[in-house]
Order: sequence, then C-alpha cells, then structure tokens
Amino acid sequence: MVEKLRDTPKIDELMKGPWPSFVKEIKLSAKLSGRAGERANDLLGVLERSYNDKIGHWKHGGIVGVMGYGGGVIGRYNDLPEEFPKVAHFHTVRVNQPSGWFYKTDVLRKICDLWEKHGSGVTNMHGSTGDIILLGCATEDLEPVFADLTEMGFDLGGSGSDVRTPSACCGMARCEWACYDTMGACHDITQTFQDELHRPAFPYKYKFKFAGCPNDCVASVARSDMSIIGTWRDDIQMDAAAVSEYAQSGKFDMQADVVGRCPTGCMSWDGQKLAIDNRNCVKCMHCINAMPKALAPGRDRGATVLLGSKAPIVGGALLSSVMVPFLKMEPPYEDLKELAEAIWDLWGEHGKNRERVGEFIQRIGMSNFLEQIGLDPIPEMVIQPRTNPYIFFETEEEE
Amino acid sequence: MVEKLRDTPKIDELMKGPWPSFVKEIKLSAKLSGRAGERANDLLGVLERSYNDKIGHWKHGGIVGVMGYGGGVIGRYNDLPEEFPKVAHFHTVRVNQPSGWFYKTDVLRKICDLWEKHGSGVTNMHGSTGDIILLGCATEDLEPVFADLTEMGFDLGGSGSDVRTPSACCGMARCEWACYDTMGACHDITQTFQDELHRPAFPYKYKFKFAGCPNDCVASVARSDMSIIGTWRDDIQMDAAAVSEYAQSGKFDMQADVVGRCPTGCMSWDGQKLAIDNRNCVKCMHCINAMPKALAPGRDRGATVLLGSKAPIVGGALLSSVMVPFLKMEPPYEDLKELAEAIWDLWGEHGKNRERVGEFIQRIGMSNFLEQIGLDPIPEMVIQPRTNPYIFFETEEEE
Amino acid sequence: MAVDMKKRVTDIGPPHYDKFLPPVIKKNYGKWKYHEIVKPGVLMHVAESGDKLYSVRAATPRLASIESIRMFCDIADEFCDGHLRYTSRNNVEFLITDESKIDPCVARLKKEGYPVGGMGPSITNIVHTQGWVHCHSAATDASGVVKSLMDELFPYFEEMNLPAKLRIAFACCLNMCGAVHCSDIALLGVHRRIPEIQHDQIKAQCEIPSTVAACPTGAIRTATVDGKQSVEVIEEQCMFCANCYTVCPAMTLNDPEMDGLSIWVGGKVSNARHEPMFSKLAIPYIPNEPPRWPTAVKAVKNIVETYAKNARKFERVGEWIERIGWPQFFDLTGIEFTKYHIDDFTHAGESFKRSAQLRHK
Amino acid sequence: MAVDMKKRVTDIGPPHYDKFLPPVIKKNYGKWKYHEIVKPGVLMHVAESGDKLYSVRAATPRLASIESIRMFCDIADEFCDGHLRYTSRNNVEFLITDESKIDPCVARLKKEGYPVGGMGPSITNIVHTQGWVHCHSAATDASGVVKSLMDELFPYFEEMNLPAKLRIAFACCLNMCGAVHCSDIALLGVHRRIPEIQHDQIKAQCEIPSTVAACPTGAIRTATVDGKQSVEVIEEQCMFCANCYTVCPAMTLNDPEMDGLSIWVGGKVSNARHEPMFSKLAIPYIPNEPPRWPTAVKAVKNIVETYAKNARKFERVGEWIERIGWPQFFDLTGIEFTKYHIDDFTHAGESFKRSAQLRHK
Ligand code: SRM
Ligand code: SRM
Ligand code: SRM
Ligand code: SRM
Ligand code: SF4
Ligand code: SF4
Ligand code: SF4
Ligand code: SF4
Ligand code: SF4
Ligand code: SF4
Ligand code: SF4
Ligand code: SF4
Repeated sequence: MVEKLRDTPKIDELMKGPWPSFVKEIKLSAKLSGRAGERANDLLGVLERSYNDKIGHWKHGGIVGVMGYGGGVIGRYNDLPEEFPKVAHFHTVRVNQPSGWFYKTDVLRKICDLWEKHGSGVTNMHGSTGDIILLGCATEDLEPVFADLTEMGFDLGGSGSDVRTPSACCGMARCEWACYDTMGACHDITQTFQDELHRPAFPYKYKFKFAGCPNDCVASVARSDMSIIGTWRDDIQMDAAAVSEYAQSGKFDMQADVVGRCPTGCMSWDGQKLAIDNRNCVKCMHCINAMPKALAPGRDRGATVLLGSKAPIVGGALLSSVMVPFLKMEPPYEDLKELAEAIWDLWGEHGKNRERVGEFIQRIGMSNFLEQIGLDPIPEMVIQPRTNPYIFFETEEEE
Repeated sequence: MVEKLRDTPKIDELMKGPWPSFVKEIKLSAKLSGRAGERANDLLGVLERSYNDKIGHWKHGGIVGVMGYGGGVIGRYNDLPEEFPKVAHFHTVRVNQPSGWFYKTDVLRKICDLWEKHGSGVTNMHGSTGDIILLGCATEDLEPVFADLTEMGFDLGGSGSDVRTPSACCGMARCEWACYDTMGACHDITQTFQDELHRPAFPYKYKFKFAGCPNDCVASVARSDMSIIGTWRDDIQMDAAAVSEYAQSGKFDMQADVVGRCPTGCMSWDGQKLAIDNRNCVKCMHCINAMPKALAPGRDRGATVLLGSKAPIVGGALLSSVMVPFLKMEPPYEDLKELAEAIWDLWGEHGKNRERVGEFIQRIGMSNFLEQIGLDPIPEMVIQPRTNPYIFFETEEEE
Repeated sequence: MAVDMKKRVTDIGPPHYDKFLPPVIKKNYGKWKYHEIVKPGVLMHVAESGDKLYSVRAATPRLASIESIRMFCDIADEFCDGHLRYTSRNNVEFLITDESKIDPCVARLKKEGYPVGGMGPSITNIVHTQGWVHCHSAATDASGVVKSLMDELFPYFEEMNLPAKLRIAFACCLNMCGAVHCSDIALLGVHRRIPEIQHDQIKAQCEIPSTVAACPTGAIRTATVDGKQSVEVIEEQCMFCANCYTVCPAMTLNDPEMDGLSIWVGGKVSNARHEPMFSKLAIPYIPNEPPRWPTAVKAVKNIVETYAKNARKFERVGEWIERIGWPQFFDLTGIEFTKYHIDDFTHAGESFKRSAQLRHK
Repeated sequence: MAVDMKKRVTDIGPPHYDKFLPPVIKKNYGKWKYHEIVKPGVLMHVAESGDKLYSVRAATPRLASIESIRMFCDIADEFCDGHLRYTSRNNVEFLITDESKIDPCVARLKKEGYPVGGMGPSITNIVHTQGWVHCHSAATDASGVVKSLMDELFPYFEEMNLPAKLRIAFACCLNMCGAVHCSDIALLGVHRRIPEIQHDQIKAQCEIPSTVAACPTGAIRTATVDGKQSVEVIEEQCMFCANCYTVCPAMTLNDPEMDGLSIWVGGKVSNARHEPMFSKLAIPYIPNEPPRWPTAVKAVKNIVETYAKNARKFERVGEWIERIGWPQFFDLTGIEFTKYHIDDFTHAGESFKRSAQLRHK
C-alpha cells in the first residue's frame, strides 16, 4: 500500500458533486496494496500534472502484445517516466466481453482479482467498442495476464487492422422487440472469426455490431463496419384494446404524437381505431416504442445488413448503408459469414492501407463492389437513383 | 420560291398527330420565296438525312458574330455542304427578348419580315435561356440582320462567357403573387450590364433569372447563376370567409391536402378556422396556390437572392444556394448590382476557364467566398452546419 | 447587303416591355387580386380594380415558321387588340379583355392546329433543345421526340386531371440546355462510346492541354500517334460526357448505333411543399428510333399513367415517389433497376441508403 | 511471473453469455411480451409466461476501480442472486426478480453514490473516451469534462421530463472513439495549430511516404531540414485532424493554449421517426478550463434547457431543430453563427441551402 496518495488539489475538485467521480475510483485503486496501488497512485499524479499543464502526458504505444496475437493490447508510455515511474509503461488490455455484457458476480470478482494482481486496479466498464478495458500494466505483465484470463475462460479483444470485438444489444435476453438473437449471433460470429480477430490482416479495422431492432441500442449504424439491425417483413402486431387504453391514458396525443410522427404517414387514427398501411411502414419502431403493450414487430423477423460506418478519419464520417434489406438470422448464420468473407477477400486485396470498407466502397463504386462480392443492385440500397448523367456504360456485349 | 420541297418521307411521319408539328413549320418556311425558303428547304433535307442516318449533320461553329460583340451568334456549319449548300452556313442569332415575352403584333411582324429577308424564316419562340432564336443564316447576313434589328429597337442576346440574356416571369404584369417587379428588374439589369452581356470577359457564362415568387415560373433556382426569387417577410394575408368557401367547395380536403402538405407543419385547421404560425412558415406558396382567393403573400415583400445553379458540365449539376435571404427589390436595384459586381470581380480574377460561379464557390469554399465579396455568414445559407470536424481554424489574431 | 457603319448603334438592349403591354395590364400592373382557371387553357386574372384579363394559352412546337407567327398576329389582332405573349415554356398566350372573344379565339386556335390547354394539373409544353435541327452535340433529335411524345400525351395537355402539374423536359446531350436536371420527367440524349479522335486534325483544331483538362474523370492523356502530338482516351475512365468534344471538335462521340436516350424522373423547381429537387435516373438507355421513338414514348407514357393512378392530390412526381419509396416506383412501373442506377460520381456515397428504414414487401 | 507456455491456450473467445444469465432470462429468452418503466431507473419486463424481470439502472463513471466493481458484486449478490449487466452506455443494471428487493437495491446504490436513472426521456450516461487518463492523442481530458457536465445535468438523469431521450457523447480527438458523430449533443476535443515536427526523430520513428499520404488535404510534403530528410506542413492546408500524428509520433499537435473543445448537436442513431443523422457543429471552440470546464458545461446546459423548453413530445434534438430551422436554433440558444459553421470539406456543396424555403423573422 502506498504511504501517501499523491497530492492532487486540481483533480480533487472532481470529487465534488452528485455524479460518481472517476477520481474517487482512481483513489480507491491507489489505496490497493502492491503494484496496483502504486500504479494507480502515479496515475493520479500524471493526471494532476495534466490538469496543471493542460496537456496529456502519454506517448505513442509501439507494438506490444501477447505471443501469437497481433491485437488486444494498446501500448502506452509516459513522457515523464522519472517523475511517474510506476506508469512509465501503462498498457491497456482489451478483454472480449461476454455478449450483451451479462455477468455473474463470481466471474467479475475473478477479473478484479486478476487486475489487482497484475495491473493497476483501474478498468473501464466498458470500452467504446464493448471490451472490458484493463487500464494500465507493464510489458512484462502481459503474458501472465493472458494466462490468467484464458484460464478463467476469457480471451483478448481486437485492436489494429483486424476484426474488432463484436458487440450486441441485450436482445432476446431482455427485450421484447428483438427480431433475432443478437447475443447468439454476436457470440457465434466472435467465435467463428477468432483468427481474424486476433491477427490483424486487413487494410484497417472491421467492426460488427448486432442490434435487435431498428432502435439500434448499440449504435451499430454509426459505429460498425457491418451493422446487423433486426427488422420484420410482415404486419405490425396490434392489440386494438390496448391501443384504446393508450389513447385514453393521456400519455400522449395519438394523432399528433404517434400518427403525426410516422415518417411515411402510413398510419391513421379516426379517434377510435388505429389503421396501419403496412406496405408503407418502414419499420421505424416509433409507434411500437410509444405503445409497447399494444403494438409489436411482426412475426416474420430477421435483420437488415448494412455496411461501412465509421468515424471521420480520413475521408469523413459515414453511416452504414444497406447491403441486404432482409436476412433471416438463424444459426449458423452462414449467409452473413459468407457475405463478410466475400467482402474481406475483395477489400483485403484491393483496399488501401487505413481505408475502411465504407471508404473503399465509395472509392471503387458501389456497383463495382456489388458485382465483385456477388450481390445484385436493388433500389433498397439507395436513397434515390443517381442524379448525374455520368454513366459508365458497358456496351461490349452489345457491339 | 423553291420549285419542289425536298422529299422527306421519314420526317413526314412527324406531320401526323394532334400536336402541332415542327416539320409543318419548316415546310411553311420552305415555301417562302427567296433565300429563306431555299434555306428552310435544305434544312428539311438535312433533317431527313439525319433521320435516316441516326446522327446529326452539324459541325462546331467557330467564331462568328457582329462587329464589337463577342456573343449573340452561334456559328454552325453543315458537314454535307455539297448536298445541302443553302445551309452550309447556318448560324443562329440570339435576339434579346423583351422582359416577360410580351409583344405587340406590329413588332412581331417586323421580326418576321427581317427573318424572311435575311434568314431562313425558321425561329424558336423562344430559346431555353429566353432569347428569340433566329435559326439559320450565313456569315455575311449577320451585319445586315444586326442593323435591321437595332433599327427596330432590338439588340442581340448573350452567348459565350458573358452575362447571358436575363429572363423574368410575367410577374406584376399578370400575376397577383409577384413580390417584386420581375420584368422591371430584368429590364434594368439587362440594360445596366449591356457591356458584360455583349463582350465575354468572364471565366464562363453568367445567367440571371427573375421569378416573382417561390413558385419560380422561370426555373431560376435550377437554371441561372443568379436566381432572384420573390418572397415576403410578414404574415400571409388571409380572408377567413374565402377560406371557408374553399373548405366547403369540395375541391380538396383542407386537412390532408393543404394543412397536411405544409412543409413545416405550421398550419392547423379545426374544421372551422385556419391558423398559420407565420414564424415557421417558409413561404413555400403551397397553401396560397391552393386558395388564391383566400390567401396571399404578406405585404413586406422583396426577394431571396440565390447563387450558382447550372447544368452538369463539368462537376455535376447544381441548384442555386441562398446568398441574401431577403432583399428589398426597388429600382435602381443598387444592392443587387453591387453584389453581382463583387462576385464578378472575384470570380473573374480567380475562376478557372469554364468554371461556373457555383463550382467556383465549392472549390474555394463558401466562407472564403463570402469573406471576399463582403457578406456575413448566416445560418440561412446552409441546410445545416457542417457535420465534419475538419475546420480550418484561423488563430493568428489570438496568438 | 451593305450596312451603313456610321449609323450603327450598339448596346441598346431589348425594347422596354412597356411598349407591348395591353392597357388593362398597364393600369393594373402590380395590382392583381386573384386568378382562376376558367376552363382548360383559359386563365382569368381579376385586379383590385375589378378589371379582368383572360389569357388563352395555346401550344406551339417552339420551332416556329414566321408564317405561323404571322398567323398568331392575325389572331391577336382579331381578338386581343394585337397583344400576345409567350410563356417560359414556349406556349403562346392571347391576352383578352372582352370575355365574349374567348371562345372564338379558342376555336380559331384549335382550327389552325394549335391546341389550347397546358394549365393547372396538366402536362404543358415540353421544354426542349435543338437536336438534329441545329446542334453539333446532339445524341438524338429533340423536336421529333417531343412531337412523338406530345401526340401521345395530348389528352393530358387538354385536360386537368392529373394530381398536380407535370413538367417534362428534353435535352439532346449532357450539356442539358433543356435543363432536364429538375423535371418531373426528363429525356436526355446520351452517347455511349468513347470519343473518336481525329489524330490528324487535333493539333490544328484544338489546344491539347485544355482538351486534357476538360475531362472530369481525367480519362484523357497526351499521346503521340503516328509521330504526331495527339491525345488518347482511357476507355474505362470515360463516361461519355462529351465535354472534351465541346472543347475540341476533333473528338467526336456521335454514333448512329450507340447513341440514344435516357429517362429521368422526380425533379422539380418550385418551392411549393417540397424544396426543389433533381431528376433521378429511371431508364439508363433507349435506342434512337426515328421517326417516332416508340420505345421512349411508351416508357414515358407508362410513368405518366402510373403516376396519375397512384399519386395523391397536389403531389408532384418526385413527391409521390418519395412517399412510396423508390423500390415501389420500380415495382409499379415495371422498370428494371440496374447497376447504372447507383451513383458512382463524386458525391455517390451521399445517395446510399444509410438507415434501416425500409419497406419489406 | 513465469507462465507455463505448454498449457497456453489461444483463440478461445469470450465465455458463452449463457453461463451468466439469470434463470428468469434463460426461461423467457426471446419470449418477452412488453415492458414498462416503473419509475426512473427501474424497468419491468413482462414475459409471455407472466414472469417479470426488474432492471435497476445505476450510473457509473465508466472508469471503475476494482473496488467498486466488487461493491457492485456485493449488491448483486444481495439483491439479484449475483446477476448484473452493463449497458451499451456504461451504466450498470441489477437484474431483480423479487419485486420487494427493488427499493432496497435502489436505496443502497444511491447511498454508495451511484445514482439510479437514465431511462426513458432522460439524459443517460455520456459515452466517452480516454482523454488525459490514457491517450496520447487527446486534445482535452474526457472523464473530467464528463464529470463536470453530469454534475450539472444530474437532475435530467434522475427524472424523465425531457421531450425524448437525449444522448450525449464525448471524444477527446477527431478519431472520435466516443462516436460523437451521431449524438444529440456531442463534445469533441480539437487541436488548432499545425503539427510540430521533430525533424531529428522523424526518420527513425516514421515512414515518410506514409506520413505524407496520411494527410487528407495533402498539406504535408517532403522537405530537407538541416540536411536531414523530413517533412513540412503547408499551414493554410492543415485542418488539425492529427491523422499524420497517428501515423507518425514525431508530428505532435497537442498544445496547452490552442487545444480545446467543440460542441455538436442534432445527431441520432435510432431509426425511430427520423432516419439516423450526423451531429452538426454548434460551437467551434471552447478553451480547456480544467478542472471543471465551466464554459463548456454552461454551453451544453444552455442547449439542453432550450431544447427542453421548446421541443415537442418525442422530438429528439435533431428533429426539433429540423422543425424550427437552424436560424431559429442559433437565435433561441444565442449561439453565434460563424464562418466555421459552413462546411468546406469534400461534400460541402451538399450542405448549402438550395431553395427559397426560408423563415423570415
Ligand atoms: C479505448 C477506446 C476508447 C474508449 O475509451 O473506450 C479507443 C481508444 C483508441 N482508439 Fe478508438 N477507441 C475505442 C473505440 C472507438 C470507436 C467506437 C466504437 O468502436 O464503437 C470508434 C468510432 C467508430 C469507428 O470505428 O470508426 C473509434 C475510432 C478510432 C479511430 C478512427 C477510425 C476511423 O476510421 O475514423 C482511431 C484512429 C486509428 O484507427 O488510427 C482510433 C484509435 C484509437 C487509439 C488506438 C489511438 C491511436 O491513434 O492509436 C486509442 C487508444 C487509446 C488508449 O490509449 O487506450 N479509434 N474508436 C475504444 C475501444 C475500447 C474497446 O475496445 O472497447
Ligand atoms: C439554343 C439553346 C438551346 C435551345 O434550343 O433553346 C442552347 C444551345 C446550346 N448550348 Fe446551351 N443552349 C440554351 C440554353 C441552355 C440552358 C438553359 C437556360 O439557360 O435556362 C442550359 C442549362 C443551364 C445552365 O446554364 O447551366 C444550357 C447549358 C449548356 C451547357 C452546359 C453548361 C454547364 O455549365 O453545365 C453548354 C456547354 C458549354 O457551355 O460549353 C451549353 C452549350 C450550348 C451550345 C452553344 C453548344 C456548344 O457546345 O457550343 C448550343 C448551341 C446549339 C445550337 O446549335 O444552336 N449549353 N444551355 C439555349 C439558348 C437559347 C437562348 O439563348 O435562349
Ligand atoms: C405563364 C407562366 C409564367 C410566365 O411568365 O411564362 C406561369 C404562370 C402561372 N403559374 Fe407557373 N407559370 C409558368 C411556368 C412555371 C414553371 C417553370 C417551368 O415549368 O419550367 C414552374 C416550376 C415548375 C416546377 O416546379 O418544376 C411553375 C410553377 C408554378 C406553381 C407550382 C406548382 C407546384 O405545385 O409545384 C404554381 C402554383 C399552382 O399551379 O398552383 C404556378 C402558378 C402559376 C399561375 C397560377 C400564377 C398566376 O397567378 O398567374 C400562372 C398560371 C398557372 C398555370 O399555367 O396553371 N406555377 N410555373 C409559365 C407557364 C408555362 C407554360 O406555358 O406552361
Ligand atoms: C440497455 C440498453 C441496451 C443494452 O443492451 O445495453 C437499451 C435498452 C432499451 N432501449 Fe435503447 N437501450 C440502450 C441504448 C440505446 C441506444 C444506444 C446509444 O444511446 O448509444 C440507442 C440509440 C440512441 C440514438 O438514437 O442516438 C437507443 C435507442 C432506443 C430507442 C429509440 C429512441 C428514439 O426515440 O430515438 C428506444 C425506444 C424508446 O425509448 O421509446 C429504446 C428502447 C429501449 C428499451 C425500452 C427496450 C426494451 O424494451 O427493453 C430498453 C430500455 C430503454 C430505456 O433505457 O429507456 N432504445 N437505446 C442501452 C441502455 C443505454 C443506457 O445505459 O442508457
Ligand atoms: S435494439 Fe431493439 S431489440 Fe435491442 S435492446 Fe434495443 S430495443 Fe431491444
Ligand atoms: S413503425 Fe414507424 S413507419 Fe411503421 S407504422 Fe409505426 S411509426 Fe409508421
Ligand atoms: S413566379 Fe410567382 S409571381 Fe411569377 S408568374 Fe409564377 S406564380 Fe406569378
Ligand atoms: S406558404 Fe407553405 S410553409 Fe407557409 S403556411 Fe403555406 S404551406 Fe405552410
Ligand atoms: S443539349 Fe446538347 S445537343 Fe442539345 S442543344 Fe444543348 S448543347 Fe446542343
Ligand atoms: S467524353 Fe467526357 S469522360 Fe470521356 S474522354 Fe471526353 S471528357 Fe472525358
Ligand atoms: S478520441 Fe482520440 S484522444 Fe480520445 S481515446 Fe480516441 S484516439 Fe485517444
Ligand atoms: S493535422 Fe491533418 S491536415 Fe494537418 S498536416 Fe496532419 S494530417 Fe494534414
């Protein structure tokens, strides 16, 4: 146990207020005995220093990791190692979370013990991609961490130009709207692509996210190269009596707030009866969200597969775009896997270094991309057909 | 008078049917005496030939025109001059139409006489830009045509990299919705910029179109570099009794067809009374169009000035975008003229050859463009602020 | 013909419109109160003063013989005290103050073969271009296709039974002088083979650097052919825009078998309800079939009829399609969706469907 | 610590979630019927079987000591038979079947300092990133700004009185690990001076060609400095994205005075009502003001309050602004519109207002 916690008047300001404090968390860890406490204490020191200097004190990582893996560890060094020796190395370990982030306390406690033994006692529950983030250890700790992790049945997540740790909303485990088994699919895909996950061999990262319905509670359309979003093909299920109850509940104005907000105007309400023109329903979920007891997705369920979302680096941020409007999502998810593999083959060969698949499609052209991966062009893939007349006609066959 | 009209079985097919036939028109001219008839007859021949060959028989024009003018004439030569000698030269003369395309028969007859004397007897009433198009004469006819034209008070229109012939909807002459005097403004601008119109000195063409209200009956937003579209700032004028009449007329469903189609949803109808939240009205004209006897634009009228529309060559088609949300349009239109001149100065100096002003703005950046011409950036100029974080911060002053 | 250069005047501009306005307009200029379409092709404007002006609108083929213009003048003299105007879509309007002259005027126009209509929710005249009549660039004729089309769509001109106005435009090449980029339905001439280079003429007729620079896709590069300085076109990079041809006459794209037409839908210009929008590709290619272009005519008619049957009141073509979605548009019209429909130019990615909001049947 | 390499296993992947699910979930997996928010932070799911599951949601600062995780485990053991989960936004959820345990569980969590809420039309946890705690790229801290903000927005977490869900995200640099590009309100760390080049280290640490290629605007070119191979940055072409720094550690952008935050609004992810949208720039720059970032906090609070007051039911921030228009958004919030708000990157032109549909007061 460190004798005295670092003196940190600046960041102590962040101990105040009703919201739980990350400074308190670091201090809790700094009070741990052994290296964990020492590291957390130096982390406090670095942070205080940053708060005074208004600048971070971390340096590029370099390549560190465990044997045979190309990813899963983010190397990190401090630029003031003399002053903060215990965090001179301060690598993070990305641990692949169980699908849906469900835990039993026994396993969570084991992770805590592991990180007290080898690390800093500081974690992120969870990282933005979904991993359990074990925040800060030295290079020599990595193999031991890995050994203990695998022993308790865990493995590393992704980093670098590989498949990144897939994640899923809680789906069928706890949501009535799940149109397919998000956690099941996520786990299956994760297991199937262990090699692609651990050994970076792509032009850049490739993320999967599984959302059970168009509410997209894992932000898949914005944050994954392959977004699998549950949906249905048949009519919305309706319990007319329950609709009436909502209408009378005073919770909202049926006409203005539900019918009036349907994006296609395909609903109507005569004061008594709600009618839905299901042919024009775009499965946006709004009416169902508003009346969970009265409406539900149809019974013919599956998912829309979209491709290509990413943050702005380099060409600008993208949302994913429709590849397969409707896919029945049943184990062993062969269609999905074949699609992913076809994409990787093409992008793997022709993608530029650090070119995400969404940018790749834009560079080589969607039609070209589709032809190469063997999908037919369909109008569902576009907001609208082209507006410019610059068509690359292929006329050889005709001639 | 030609002895016998060319034999034209193919295009004679286009004499049939209820729609007026352009072939009939050419034949009417071919029956004229003198050169006009001969030329029109050879035009028939060329056209028949094209209908057989499935290809045009005209060649690039080269530079022809009248003395001291750089525009107004489109040179055109035939590629089968032996076969069709009378149209070996077949230049068109663009004559600047009077604003709003109003004529008295005396002046129209004079134009006809002129074109019988010097041309082919074939015209376009009117060209796509708005000019009277006198279709087809030889190089040596140009000065005489010009002399006769100016004598009857007409002048040439634009062509090449100059101000193109401005045009205007009929506006106040015959429309209750005109928010400014389109024909007056069009005439004034045309007169003021005679030099810019006749002597190409820009990187590319520059078109003005004047529409009296947001219905935009001259397609200014799509077809002019500078689009001046009438609008108003205060409340829509409403005659409640007349609204009721429309509601009862059975012509449309007030809720679904009028209120339900307002782009901002700023209208409401309780079965008796129509209410408009004018603060959120975007002056789209829809409700006014639907009920011309009951509603009218407000009284505080002027125009929105937009910039940059064009056809696809080279970078893709553009619609004009907002520069000045509201400009009082009163003679002598100084604000508008100064704005145009500021733009020409900048674009004239820095625009690339064949770069329309809309493309120029995109290349140099809107903010940069605004700064140079002395306009403040305002949110009305964009659909939405930027979504990418790639901001060219200027921080020199701060440092 | 000799011209007296001393008397020569320039830069006088067009005559002031004032000279041509009928008295009722001069009096009520800017003081109109409302209008009504009295019947197809006849518009009544009522002024605050109570004065009334009737406009009778007749179709023209735009390409006009001076003989028919003279005939219009006769009509205007007879019914309108010599006052007439043309519209922004090449119709002619007879400006009448005496109500009793409307019907005789209409009758006379029809008798001469110039139909009356094109107002309200109808199909008015087609804005079009030069085609084989005058332009060197044309990938198809203009007037001939328009005539063939309007013969078939004629009832829609004379009646007012569409959901909304339907504007058709025509341009014979990608320069789009017909401004087809914002029309409910547009026909656009297209080339489909790369420029044929006249290597022996190119040096004389063209500036090579500006020719190379003219290509939006960078498909043109300098080359030496038979020892002469010339250019070559990289086939895969050419999308047949003909911009090189505009700059350099020695690079021609016209081709009897490869040229033809494309069809576009869903554009508009007005701000009414929906903001202005571009036309979108419906049919990438239809061959040139002079003299009556049956395939193109049938295709347009099919779109018009499908629209007429399915759209709601006040809905322009583009608004209708936006409501029902593009998949349904292709379904209802039976038009095939192809790889050419998916944009692959500069802003292509902006047209990809980036949401799960989809119809599924 | 020695590791026995013979026993070493790899590629086992994560444990199967099945092991961690409470019995009520196993039994009713895929057979839930509906849900209800019983009170702030307490969600009830009812299965077709009639079984009920209560989820109590508590905030965490995401950065968690193992000591507090152990404490959560104690709570889960006491009230949930050892079952808990985390959410996609770093809240923790306690999974209760015995209704009588809800209130004690909530009370206990609050006592420990972990507020309960974040459900329904509220502000839930802020998705955020590493900041000065761990990342070399950070233009600002992450956890500190988030803490300062949530202290102030706290009532919105505990109550459900907003028009709709309001999602806030935070990223400390343009890499946007916090995926701020689609959030109702987003805070984004920004650099504002060009990379400082360590000319003596660049050769050793970086591949010069890939460094040059990394720049999206082509601002980097090779240069010889003091006889050594290096690069230079053309100042006017740099927009401070730091992509060069990611590729080459010898080009640093961090700067105590020039770094800071920008604020973005109106993005969303769900397909509910409106399709997903990007966040749009609201405030280009706010300086770093540790430890409590008062200016940034005030700015966000102002936006939240303006939204809360003006939006209609179910309207997310972006939907609200789309209805009232951006000029009114700037008006109501008092935020200044500057030249930085107008896009000037690749698709800039697509964001220009290309219609006359405008509000005029
Ligand atoms: C740890 C984490 C942030 C966090 O605090 O949660 C993170 C941290 C880093 N990200 Fe990230 N990213 C993390 C989720 C994301 C996400 C969100 C997501 O996955 O949903 C994104 C946006 C979505 C996307 O993939 O585009 C994201 C977009 C980036 C980018 C930009 C990629 C792009 O194509 O635009 C970079 C830059 C790079 O790849 O070179 C990046 C790079 C980095 C690096 C490796 C910095 C670098 O340049 O080398 C950061 C290491 C920080 C550190 O010291 O630990 N990180 N990164 C997240 C991973 C935790 C986990 O495994 O669960
Ligand atoms: C005559 C006319 C078509 C017609 O039948 O009505 C016409 C005819 C020509 N246009 Fe046009 N344009 C005509 C209105 C237009 C319009 C419509 C408008 O003004 O409202 C446009 C689209 C709007 C715009 O300006 O972008 C138009 C866009 C073009 C373009 C493409 C410009 C661009 O920036 O994309 C070219 C190509 C060029 O400029 O090199 C072009 C070029 C041409 C040339 C000069 C061909 C050439 O490459 O040299 C054509 C001469 C044909 C001939 O032999 O007579 N013409 N041109 C129209 C002018 C008549 C008049 O003065 O009233
Ligand atoms: C005469 C003319 C102006 C001129 O100076 O020449 C004109 C005249 C009138 N227009 Fe127009 N428009 C004329 C071209 C246009 C154009 C331009 C074009 O088509 O190239 C447009 C934009 C079309 C577009 O959006 O693509 C146009 C969009 C409108 C609209 C909006 C329709 C809509 O719902 O989108 C109205 C309002 C209405 O009809 O309810 C309108 C209404 C009118 C009114 C009722 C205005 C009035 O009070 O006098 C006039 C009679 C309408 C009619 O024909 O049904 N006018 N009008 C043009 C007649 C063209 C023709 O011969 O057919
Ligand atoms: C637990 C969680 C999924 C998980 O596997 O972890 C979840 C759970 C639920 N979401 Fe969600 N959502 C969760 C993240 C999200 C996200 C992702 C995000 O914010 O990054 C989104 C997309 C947000 C966006 O659009 O930017 C999201 C958009 C929705 C929506 C659509 C809201 C809208 O109107 O746009 C609903 C429907 C509703 O609330 O009416 C919804 C509804 C629900 C329901 C009611 C579903 C159900 O029947 O169980 C759950 C409780 C809602 C609540 O908290 O009010 N959930 N939900 C996530 C909780 C995060 C948190 O701790 O606060
Ligand atoms: S995405 Fe849909 S299925 Fe998944 S948790 Fe959210 S609401 Fe439920
Ligand atoms: S799910 Fe959305 S699109 Fe479908 S009916 Fe409900 S509100 Fe309308
Ligand atoms: S643009 Fe407006 S003012 Fe001009 S004619 Fe059309 S409706 Fe009338
Ligand atoms: S003019 Fe348009 S926006 Fe204004 S109230 Fe009428 S329909 Fe609505
Ligand atoms: S569209 Fe093309 S072919 Fe037709 S007139 Fe214009 S430039 Fe000539
Ligand atoms: S036709 Fe267009 S794309 Fe083809 S070479 Fe010429 S300029 Fe380039
Ligand atoms: S957003 Fe930037 S600074 Fe923050 S964790 Fe990600 S890479 Fe690091
Ligand atoms: S910060 Fe970005 S724009 Fe500036 S030099 Fe580096 S890569 Fe280029």
